[in-house]
Amino acid sequence: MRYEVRVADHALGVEIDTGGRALVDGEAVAAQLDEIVRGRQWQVVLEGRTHEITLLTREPMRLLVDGREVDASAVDERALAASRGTRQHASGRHELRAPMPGLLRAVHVKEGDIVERDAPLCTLEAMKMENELRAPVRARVVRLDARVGMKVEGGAVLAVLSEVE
Amino acid sequence: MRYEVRVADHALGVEIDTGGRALVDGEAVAAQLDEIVRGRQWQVVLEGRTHEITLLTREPMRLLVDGREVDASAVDERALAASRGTRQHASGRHELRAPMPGLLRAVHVKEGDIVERDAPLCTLEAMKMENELRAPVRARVVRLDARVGMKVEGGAVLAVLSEVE
Amino acid sequence: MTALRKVLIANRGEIAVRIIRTCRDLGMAAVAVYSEADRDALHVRLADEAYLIGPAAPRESYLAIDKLVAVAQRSGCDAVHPGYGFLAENADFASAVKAAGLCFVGPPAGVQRLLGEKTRARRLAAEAGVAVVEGTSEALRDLAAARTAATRVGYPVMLKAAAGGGGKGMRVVRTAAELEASWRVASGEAAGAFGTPDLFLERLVDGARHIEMQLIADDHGNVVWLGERDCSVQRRHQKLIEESPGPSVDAALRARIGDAAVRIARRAGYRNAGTVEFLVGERGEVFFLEVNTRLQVEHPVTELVTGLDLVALQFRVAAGERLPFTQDDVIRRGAAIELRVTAEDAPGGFVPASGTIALLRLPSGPGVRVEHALFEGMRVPTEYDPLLAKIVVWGEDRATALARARRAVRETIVAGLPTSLAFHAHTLDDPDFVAGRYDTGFVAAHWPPASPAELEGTALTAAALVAVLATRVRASHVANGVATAWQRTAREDALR
Amino acid sequence: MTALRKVLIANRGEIAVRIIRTCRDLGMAAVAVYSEADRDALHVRLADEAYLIGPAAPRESYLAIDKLVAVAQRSGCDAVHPGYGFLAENADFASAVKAAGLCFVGPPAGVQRLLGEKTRARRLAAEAGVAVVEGTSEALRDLAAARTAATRVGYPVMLKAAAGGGGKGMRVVRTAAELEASWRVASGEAAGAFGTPDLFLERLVDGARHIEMQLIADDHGNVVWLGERDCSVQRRHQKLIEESPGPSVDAALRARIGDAAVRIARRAGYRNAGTVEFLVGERGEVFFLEVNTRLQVEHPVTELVTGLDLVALQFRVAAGERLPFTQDDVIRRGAAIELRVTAEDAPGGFVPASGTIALLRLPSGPGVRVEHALFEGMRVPTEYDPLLAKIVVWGEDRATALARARRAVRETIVAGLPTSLAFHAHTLDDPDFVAGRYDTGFVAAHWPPASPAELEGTALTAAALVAVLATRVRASHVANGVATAWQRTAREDALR
Repeated sequence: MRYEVRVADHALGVEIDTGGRALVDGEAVAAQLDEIVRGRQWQVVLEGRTHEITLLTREPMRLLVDGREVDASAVDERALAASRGTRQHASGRHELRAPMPGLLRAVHVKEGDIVERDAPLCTLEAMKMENELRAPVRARVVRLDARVGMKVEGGAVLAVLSEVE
Repeated sequence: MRYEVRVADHALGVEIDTGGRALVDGEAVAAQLDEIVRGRQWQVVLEGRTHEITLLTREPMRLLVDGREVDASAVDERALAASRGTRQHASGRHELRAPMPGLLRAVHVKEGDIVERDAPLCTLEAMKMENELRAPVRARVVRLDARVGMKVEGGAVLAVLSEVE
Repeated sequence: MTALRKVLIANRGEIAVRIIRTCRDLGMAAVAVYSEADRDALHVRLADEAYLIGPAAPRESYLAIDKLVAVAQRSGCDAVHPGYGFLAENADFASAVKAAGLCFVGPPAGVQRLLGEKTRARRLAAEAGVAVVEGTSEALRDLAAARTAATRVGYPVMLKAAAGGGGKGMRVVRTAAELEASWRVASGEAAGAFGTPDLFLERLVDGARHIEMQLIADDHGNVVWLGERDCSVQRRHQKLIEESPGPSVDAALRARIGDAAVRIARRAGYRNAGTVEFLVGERGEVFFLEVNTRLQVEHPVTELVTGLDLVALQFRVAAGERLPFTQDDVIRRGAAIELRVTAEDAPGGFVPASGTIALLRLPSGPGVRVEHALFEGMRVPTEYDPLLAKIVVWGEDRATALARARRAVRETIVAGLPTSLAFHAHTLDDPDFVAGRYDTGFVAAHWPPASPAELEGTALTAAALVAVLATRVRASHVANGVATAWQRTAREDALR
Repeated sequence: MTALRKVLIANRGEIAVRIIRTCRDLGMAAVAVYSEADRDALHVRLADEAYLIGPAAPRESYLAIDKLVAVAQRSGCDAVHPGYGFLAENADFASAVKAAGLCFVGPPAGVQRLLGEKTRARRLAAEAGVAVVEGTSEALRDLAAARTAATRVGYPVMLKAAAGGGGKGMRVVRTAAELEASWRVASGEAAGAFGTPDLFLERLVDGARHIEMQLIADDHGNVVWLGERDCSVQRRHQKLIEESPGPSVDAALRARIGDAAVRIARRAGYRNAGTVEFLVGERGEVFFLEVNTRLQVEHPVTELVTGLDLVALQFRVAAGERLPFTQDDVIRRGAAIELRVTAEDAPGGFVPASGTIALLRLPSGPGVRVEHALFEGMRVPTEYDPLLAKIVVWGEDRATALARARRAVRETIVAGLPTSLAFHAHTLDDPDFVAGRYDTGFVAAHWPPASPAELEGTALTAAALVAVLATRVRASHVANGVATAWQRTAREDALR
């Protein structure tokens, strides 16, 4: 099985053959790999160098590698093939999600509005602080689920934007 | 279900009725009981007093209660009924078990010997130290499984003693 | 060891645990309170007694004065320690505690009222001969009054909550155009945090350092300053790193600030531990900011440099004891730095985060102290302050303290939610920070970094392998939370 | 910061982690070695590089000089730190390291040889004008020679390994009848631990305190004493608690012992860190015992009192630097106490135990430092020293240090195997220990306690409830150990 892996700014191809051998960008790697905490922390010894790697968060994936935080992702080729279609289809479509649970203190837009990049869309209060959620790109608000006073879960979709040039 | 419970020097009767209520020595107790770590650590709030209780070791059971180590045991009435027979039968019978894995450096007795209380029976080497295993009571060595040079697991039976007056 | 026997701790989290520790050291019983969100909290388990005081919402639990006083009386306490935040600077709480015949471990209500009104505090400082930043000496009536005042002192200006503190209800206003929007947000925050929307404004001092002086005062007229802390590394006016001595502070400046702080404290009739905050300009001009009439989050920095236990001193002077030392007895040695580990996604711009602590490893070894209330399986509540832990290091000099701070961060693992740790790892290697060249603009200018953390050869390969494994494992179940143990037990019995 | 760039740490466990920390602080790369029993060990994960050197048995791994030197060369190290135990006092190792062109972080082989022979060390001390306990100045030829010598000095006597140290191969012999059996056991242990069965004997000094003096010496003739540690709380000649200052040591005695230690060190041409052990009798008589030519387990006690990093100083002087201070510059402040948490069943009479760390909570807060290499899921190997962790506390005075030690023990949880913690909890409340009235007979006289720990009302009820629950839960699986992740992955792929 092949995986397209991204670690920080790097893209790597990882292949695991039926013998359980791992190849990175085509090169077989002889790593001593120990799982220290099931599904959470691993130790990798490679060419004598030892690396302690902890899964900090799963979605999005963030790893702690010897004390350095890096974003990462790994998609196997089948999932990749499957997802490409939807990606195409979804190109230019953006969902605004609540980064954490909280209370919607203000909504600054309405459906149909065209908003500039970084324009504040709504204000979410969590942990005694107000957080402005902004537009990732210049876009039209095609759907708005956010209502003032609404208590939202982390990850809840607050609005759907459609990118406009 | 009733349990005969021993905590340090105290014997208590604990009963759990079908409603899930707990009675200690016949008195219903209204405790807030939270399991902090599954099967390992609990928090009990009782009459405002809060107690953090950790299962240190299972066999024999040792609990850490607010920083105090105490030996404990709990046997439900059926197990009790079952075991009583064997206890009767086994009265005066003692098994000498290895307290930890190690190497038997010396065996000081042979089968049939009568040994005094605290007499050294064999020497187990573990963690770079020699540990004399001694007779719990004055007894006859009815069976001897210990052999010099033997590597033994923790808990392995090394000898069976029969108490003699 | 003090006249006090039993203390109610009207707080939660790491500061509640911190206070419980000193209670034990002084032989006092510690009584904890907790909201429904904190049933399993560490401060509940480490206390001698604990009482549920209501739902997660602070107003119904940690801010409910009546409930707290009732618990203190019912449990037979003779003192109440408010910690920081929540009711720590609420004069009504201090009076309610006193009225109930209990000892309040902090300054008297009168002093809190006087200094809690930021505009009155500014006037008092001026009377004590301490410079204040040009601004309004009264709360602003309305937006129009704000416009006039802002035009008078000149932009950029800083809007501040008149009843405020702790960075809430504060907004920088760089142009007249921004004033109205900022006014709305700031007064909204002020109303939410302090119950009154009143604001005042000051000229913004750019390129200034936020330097504060720790004080301790007894009931016998003794006021001693213990040393400064540079708290300029802030985002959204929230401190991230504090250190002592301040890299820019020499003995002369330290004495000047200490002296100014003592003058203000004496004029206010101050008691117990407190902190006077100053702005220090590029050319060493010192301006009074405000007085924090409570224990500070960053008090361990001063404890490591002086060898003192500030919480123990709070209890002693609250019990009426004299300070066990004079100004000249205070010994300061080496350098200390505190790193605040918060439940905020630093790479994502410090967006507050929530989650469950899935894996926890805290640093230890020479010169490292950690204050926290964390445990694996703990759900971090969203209702409260995002502070997770404080990593505080000491070294014989600043370079050693910095090296130890780097080492401590390298050892620390808090998995399960985003944190501020990446910011600390980055900042401890930042040339400006290492050189001590920073002011209150530091975070804005240095974070997020231009390029993400780099991985060299084998680390990159190893990370790629783990990324593949990590996508394949299900979220590992974390045992935690309220047990239905009895119900389970009963059900199992029925089946036997 | 030193001339050294990369260090091989020829050890494991907490001391390997301790040394890695100072390597980081000094900007040196740390290379770890590990046996098959330590694949997942913390020192492997915290190091920059790690190399497998053989099976669990020390002789084939941590005692294999050739393997260690080979790894040091292959990985491009310029120095080797031996830690304590294993090869730390093995002169052949020191020479092998030097012969390989590497810097040995410790005294030169010649000094180790001289002081490693306990009888020669006794003669050297005598020449330096320091009293030694009456005994044999040479190793004993045989049992007969032992009989003669014992009769001469008079029973009770102490049998000691001539090549020994660290309490191994030591036996108290109270009567002539016991001599033969003790001779057999002691020489057996000596052969096992040091490769030679040679023994010598001394008169047993009853009611004496074990007091040692920490030294540091550079290559430029500077030798400085840093302060004493009272290590009288021992069982089987293994230390359990160490503290500084010694409760029975006044400034005059401290200076006398420090001076004696320096004289011995100068005469031996000593270099690097070392400790001179003394017996101090009830009337203050001081007898030389031996010199430990290495870092001690209990070195953090001196670090907390002096504010120094002894491991950093070891590296600096090993690199040829001058000591950065003179005798008069050394500042000692407050009191420090170390508690050794070992994998031994204290209630069961300190029987060595083994197991897996099922739950771990280490203490923190004011004045508390912990040195350890533990993590949940760790299997404690039976092949090595039973030391699990060192809880070291500091306070401005001994009473404060004691209070903090009690608090730290109260917070500590090491579940999954029996430990020595119950002993510490008991001892910290023992009136004699609290009063500082103890000698090397303390443990035998005070442990196990007459009555077990008592639980009052609600604690007893709560414990009973939990006892019932605990009997019903299965041993919770602890994720740990070598993963077969790739095989699993491959198998799953095949099924898709």
